[in-house]
Amino acid sequence: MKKFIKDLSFRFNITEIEYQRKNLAFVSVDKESVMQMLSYLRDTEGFSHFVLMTAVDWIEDGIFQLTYILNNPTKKIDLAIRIKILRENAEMYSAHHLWNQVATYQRELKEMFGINFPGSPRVNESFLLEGWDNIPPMRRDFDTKKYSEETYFPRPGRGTNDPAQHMKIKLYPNE
Amino acid sequence: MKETDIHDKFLHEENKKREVIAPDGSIIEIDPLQDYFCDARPQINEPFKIKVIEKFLNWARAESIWVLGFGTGCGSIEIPPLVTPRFDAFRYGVQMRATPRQSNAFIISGYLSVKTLKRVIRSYEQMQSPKYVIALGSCTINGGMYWDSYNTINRLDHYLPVDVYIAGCMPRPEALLAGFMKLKELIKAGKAEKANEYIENLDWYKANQKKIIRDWNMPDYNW
Amino acid sequence: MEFTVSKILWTLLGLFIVLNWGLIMSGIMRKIVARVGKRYGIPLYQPYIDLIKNYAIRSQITHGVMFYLGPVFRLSGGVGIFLFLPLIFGSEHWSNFSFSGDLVLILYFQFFGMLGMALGAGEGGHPNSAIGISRGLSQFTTIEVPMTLAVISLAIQYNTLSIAEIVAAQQGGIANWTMLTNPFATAAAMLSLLGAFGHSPFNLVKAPNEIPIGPPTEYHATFLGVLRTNAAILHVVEAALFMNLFFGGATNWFELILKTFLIYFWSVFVGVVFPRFRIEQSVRWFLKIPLALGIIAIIVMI
Amino acid sequence: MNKHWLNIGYDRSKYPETGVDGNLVIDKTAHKLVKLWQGPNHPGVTGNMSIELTISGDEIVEAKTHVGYLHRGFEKLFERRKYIQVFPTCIRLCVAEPDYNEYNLAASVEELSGIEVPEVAQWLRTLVLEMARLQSLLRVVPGQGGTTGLGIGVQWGVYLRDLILDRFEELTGGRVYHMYIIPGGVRGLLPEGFKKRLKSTLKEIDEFIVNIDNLMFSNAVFKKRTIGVGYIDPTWVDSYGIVGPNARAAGFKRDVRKDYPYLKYNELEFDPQTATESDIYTRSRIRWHDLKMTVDLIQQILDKMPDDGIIRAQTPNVLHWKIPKGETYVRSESSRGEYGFYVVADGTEYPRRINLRGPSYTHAVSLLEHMLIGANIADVASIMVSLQTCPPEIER
Amino acid sequence: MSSLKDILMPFTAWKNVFKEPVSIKDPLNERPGAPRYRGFHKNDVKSCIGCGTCESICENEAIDMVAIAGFDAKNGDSGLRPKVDYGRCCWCALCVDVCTTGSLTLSNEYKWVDTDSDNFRYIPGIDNKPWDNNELGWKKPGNGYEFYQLERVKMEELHPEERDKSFIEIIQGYSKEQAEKEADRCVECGICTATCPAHMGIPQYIKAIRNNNLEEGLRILYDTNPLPEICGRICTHKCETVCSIGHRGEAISIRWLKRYIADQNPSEKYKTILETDFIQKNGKKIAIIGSGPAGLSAAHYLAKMGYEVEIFEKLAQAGGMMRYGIPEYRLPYDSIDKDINYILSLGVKIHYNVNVGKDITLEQLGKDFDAVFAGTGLHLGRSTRIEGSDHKNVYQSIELLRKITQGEEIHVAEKIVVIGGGNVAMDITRSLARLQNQKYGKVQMITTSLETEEKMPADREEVVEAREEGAIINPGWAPQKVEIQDGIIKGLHVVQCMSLFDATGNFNPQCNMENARFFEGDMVVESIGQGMDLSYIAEPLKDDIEMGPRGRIKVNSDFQTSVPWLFMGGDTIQGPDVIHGIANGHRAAMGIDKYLTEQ
Repeated sequence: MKKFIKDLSFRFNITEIEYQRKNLAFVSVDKESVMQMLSYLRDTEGFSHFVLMTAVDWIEDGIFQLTYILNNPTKKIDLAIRIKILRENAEMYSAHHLWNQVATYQRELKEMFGINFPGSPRVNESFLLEGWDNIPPMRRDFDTKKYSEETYFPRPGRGTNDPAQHMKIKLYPNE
Repeated sequence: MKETDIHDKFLHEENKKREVIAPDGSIIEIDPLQDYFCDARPQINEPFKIKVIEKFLNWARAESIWVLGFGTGCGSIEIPPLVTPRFDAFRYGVQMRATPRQSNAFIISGYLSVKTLKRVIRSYEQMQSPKYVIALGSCTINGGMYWDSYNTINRLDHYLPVDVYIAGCMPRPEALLAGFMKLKELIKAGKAEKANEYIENLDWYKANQKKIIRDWNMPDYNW
Repeated sequence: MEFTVSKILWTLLGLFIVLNWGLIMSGIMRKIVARVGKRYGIPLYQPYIDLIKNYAIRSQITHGVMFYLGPVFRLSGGVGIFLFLPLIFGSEHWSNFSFSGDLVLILYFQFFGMLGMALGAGEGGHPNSAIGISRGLSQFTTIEVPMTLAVISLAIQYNTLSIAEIVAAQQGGIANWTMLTNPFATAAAMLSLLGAFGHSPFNLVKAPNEIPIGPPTEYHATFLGVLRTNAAILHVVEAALFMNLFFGGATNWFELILKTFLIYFWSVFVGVVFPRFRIEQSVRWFLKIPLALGIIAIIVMI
Repeated sequence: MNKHWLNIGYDRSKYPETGVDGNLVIDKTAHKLVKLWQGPNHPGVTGNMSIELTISGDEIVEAKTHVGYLHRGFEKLFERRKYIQVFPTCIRLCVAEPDYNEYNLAASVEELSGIEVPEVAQWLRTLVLEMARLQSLLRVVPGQGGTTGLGIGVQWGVYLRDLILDRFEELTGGRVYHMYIIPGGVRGLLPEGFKKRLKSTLKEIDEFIVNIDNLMFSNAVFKKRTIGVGYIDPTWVDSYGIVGPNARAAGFKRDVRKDYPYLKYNELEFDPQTATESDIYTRSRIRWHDLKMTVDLIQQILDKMPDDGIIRAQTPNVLHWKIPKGETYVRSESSRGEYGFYVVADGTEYPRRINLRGPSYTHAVSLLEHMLIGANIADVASIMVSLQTCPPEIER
Repeated sequence: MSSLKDILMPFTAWKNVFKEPVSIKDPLNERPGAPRYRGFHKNDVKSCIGCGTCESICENEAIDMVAIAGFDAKNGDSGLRPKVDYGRCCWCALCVDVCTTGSLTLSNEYKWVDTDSDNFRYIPGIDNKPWDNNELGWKKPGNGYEFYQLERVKMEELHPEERDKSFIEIIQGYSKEQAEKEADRCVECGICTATCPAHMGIPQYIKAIRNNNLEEGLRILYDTNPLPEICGRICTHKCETVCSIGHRGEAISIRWLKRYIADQNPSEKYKTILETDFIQKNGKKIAIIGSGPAGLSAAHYLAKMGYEVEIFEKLAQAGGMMRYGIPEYRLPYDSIDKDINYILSLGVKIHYNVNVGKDITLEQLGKDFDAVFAGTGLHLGRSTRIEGSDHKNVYQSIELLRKITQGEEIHVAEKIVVIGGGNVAMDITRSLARLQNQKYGKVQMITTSLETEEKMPADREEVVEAREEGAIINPGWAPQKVEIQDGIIKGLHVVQCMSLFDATGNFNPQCNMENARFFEGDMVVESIGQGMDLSYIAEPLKDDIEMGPRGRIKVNSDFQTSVPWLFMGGDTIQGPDVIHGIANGHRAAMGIDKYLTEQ
């Protein structure tokens, strides 16, 4: 695994390497080289199984982290590739031509995070939601609890007490 | 934005008013939402005037509950045990039907996402009265697990009239059977008239439904 | 054939008995099927309650005139068969309006209901209804072919198109039954019977999984009540028809009940343990084995 | 494909035509095609999802999977729940086999925070996961018959599944949602007499395995309906991300339990079956073999596991359990195939992101859409069930 | 493709038709949930303390803590009880697993059908439900399954052999890891806050430790307690007696955690952390009599509010009983100095060796200052007044302790008998034991008390440690007579004490005269409580001051006496202990502020 990643870092500009397990490593690369790397890994290194791709919102840094996890079924190792893209007008190259299911992932990411994948099939069709006109829900600045309370008629009659506060009121209200 | 505007925003192309050329060359203006659906405002269906007969009919309704086979949420996993050997709900006159037209009980099996709610409303309106709604689990009562989710409703009774609630997450088949027993009791006592309640308060229900279903795309009442 | 008041009353009484027997029989069958599935199943009287319930639905939606007429056609199909079918051999009261050419009329009535249904279901506007009925018609057509061949074989054998005469010819012990005297025709007909009763493997028309639930998708309340009434009648009279044609008819009600039950049970017996064919598979199947048997039956008779 | 003299019009002039890119050219304005929706209210659809079919006659020319009817925004909800609060929530990700969610969450949390799970807890986890597979297969194997109208097998299967659920109830306190595999360990030892009762249930299942073989797998009509239908080309396996029994039926021996052994699978003997026919029948048959294998595995587990011990490693106070910053991907083999959790922890009490990789995500959307083209509408339900899709894990 | 076998085999399914169906005959009544089933909630409201941990773990906010008639808030019980909303509950039973007292369980009942959705809410244990008496259902699993550590992180202590000769501090204090681990046990219920006389923000500062934010922790400490170093060592930690974790395990060592915060913050940074570098003076002057905990506390808060504060201390060093009453091995003088120096750094002036009443009258102070706070404490020893207790070798513990602190030579006999069962008795026992050890190389101490072992007011660990250091603690005996032969004490006659209080609750010891013992000793120390010296309150003023029951001065809730400018607090009013003094001082400071602002 380590040797393989070392070899890989000669070919591609890998900035960070983390070995999570002996058969799982996380590498960070830049946005430009990712497509090249994906197709290299798939075609040459035998990472033929595309496990998943998803995004993580690091809102405090203003970036989205895209993670592609690839699996090599013969060597039984996993490689996760992390790319950081800017949160504003987030856009990423589409990888739907490499694996067929990627288009679905990208459709979901477009809907849930607002990351655009130009050229991906049906990417603008809504996937899970219907009639959504708020900010994409998986972004961290979307407050689901607030939205739920405003939209879905919270049931009245609920109310709670904090034990410490309640005891203060009951036992030593003036102190 | 006003709510009607929101609904207009999501109106599908095929549901917009348009002009079509008929085979004979004449131009016909069509409004699909009006023309393609049965959207007459429903009428209240009074019980039979003669008490004895109504009582008899209610007995028949109670002993023959046809449930719409629409698994809306997790609770639908407990429907197969219910209709298979272990619990065998057939013994109690409970049967599953595949089409809303022939069903008269609707099991809302747990949480309803907004997208499903739209289909549930349509299915419910296609059912013929007297019809009953059984709400399964916490989610229908006060949101349950998904009380803070942006895509699931919290209180079913704001969108559909509910006859029987069953507590549980998820309720076991026995609890479901107990729910059916309760429903039977209500029907036999003539108290399961929620379908008429829905029609009486149609405007309130519609306002609630339209508040959250932005992609409305159907007439107000669609049979 | 005389139309007297008493005759009509006797016929209506017969219809009533047939209806009740049909309902009870379907209850029994469902209980038996439930047993194969290791459960108790419905109460025996459940079909009655369902029927009452359906008639007790308060609201109804109609999609047009044909939608109304569909169930009526279907019912008249069932009742039509009943009217011209002699139920009990040798009984004056229970031979209904059978006449010398009743077999042909009955074959026609078998199709009549289906056609009516097609019109009604089509107007229902539900795509599942439309697809279902188109499948139903194509399957039914192929069911009719071996059936008709068997009937022709019988006509050749007994030289008649009157059911009563066919029954008469079979009297005097099992050895005289068509079942033994013309086994090929019986086999062809019994196989086509599987399709006629709409149990698997030939129930794709109304299959809940593939196409819920076919023609009656839009039918509810009274419409459905009528359809179910018809189904109860139809099951008995179809079975009675086969009983008359192949199993020596019945000389009393008990015999009728036993034989119709067994004949109906045959389709249940097969249906429970087989999944359903796709429509083109079932069409192909009917055009293979039963058709061949039917042709053989005719050849043998000639 | 079987050519048949009665297959009238089999070679009919193709409508629609094939375009240059190999896809069908569909002229939707021609009014020759019918739109047919399967679902969400449809008994032939697994769970609550729908397929928008464009049909020409009985043949499907285009299929679009519509999901989202069960979308609850789980991944958003996880962000505002502490790790221990994620535990009851994540179970609902898939109702058919909730235990894999529990295990994956627990395993990833343990991996990120470096907690060793006690021995007996590992055995109990293995047992629960296999029981979960068993109950799921008991629904799915006869369920394949159910889609074609063979309801009897479903009745038997669901009954036996109920017996397994009874055992679950005894062991975990829950019938469907067990909430048993908690980060750190499990929530209870085997109750008195549990092994005996489970073994007698397994005996009944052994009998069922034979019965279902007689009823379904040696059933002429079932064979006719399923053999050669719903073919998955082996080349699709990687390009569509096919895993589990679906991949095994296409000749790829992929089983997480063997490839990336977790828990106690190293100490158990089993051999996942593969085949090459890759049609509905084969996939169903592979699941039937899995069923047999699972029964055997549970027997082995019961014989090998210790009876007593510490069931949960001491974790930090769960009310404010901070997981160190890090990322991991943990997978396990559910009855549908590789089931994985991608967990990102940012050093606080709340997870940054928990992403589920469910096998249905690829099976029921891109693969199903591809497979349905050219299929008969009557086979849609069979094909979908043969992929063993579970909508909630697509939509989360 | 399809052989005859394929057509015939399926028919084998028909064999079932002759078998009895497997359905449950009466699923509605025949099927109770499994013994472990997670059904509806039950709560043993008597043992529930309303800590709200169930509420805080519930991911669905299904539990509300509501006040219940008949369950009033009291020490260690918030009076709240959980109310469960079954429109939210998901039956995960995490609330049961986390419950601190184990009062919350689930029944194995699972059927609840209702037509009204508002009914699905009830208070388990209060609202009657059919499943209240179900024995079965989910309970806390055993076998090492706990959501939080029930055992304390062990505090490093000196071994008895190391400590019993010297006065160096016994308790070592927590390391960072230990403190964080101990702080991790807290469930943040806040039950302790009400019990703490100073109502310290205990969960908050424990949280600060967990977050490794000790500066924040110090700020929280100083909100209510200006003597954290001292309190962190010798506080009577009433909070720990009500700790919710203590119901099933060992209470959180709140005191040690407090000490950890105080220890870890260097004194030179205090002013920066607490933002007291610059205090706006308001020009008003307050006199404080006595530099004990009450006086220092009042001085701190008043100084922080901008008052000129001057303390008048009778002895040579500040600290009062903390310095002169508590042995150094428990409370090193460095720690006292650290706290006091910070308070002095706020601009508080202190006049040592000034005896109010002799060197300056109280009335004079009242005239010179805008208000006076007196926290004079209990510095008079009490005598048993038994026969022989007037002998010169019968000592008062409080005086001995003072002398030890002051470095005076005291008489240490070879065999000593101590009368008393409180902390002071333990202090003097252990101090004398050390001195004996230094002088004779062995310990021969007998400490006896009226109270039996279980009822001894001294802290448990004090008793244990005293025994470890060689002292014999023999409680449950009533002293009768000091045996004196030839002017030399021979020992103490005691009889067995049966009970201390009579039926009405008055102090009225009953003894079993049959069972008598004799404790040998050359010296007797009495440690049965202290008295106050109010002689400094001179005549004209004395008449104005209203007295309360048991010879104590009456104060209002602001610790203001009937003389408006005179505030009193500390052991003379409440106590005796440090934390009450601190609380009094804080309260009085706010009272003084209120009094002066309203004027």
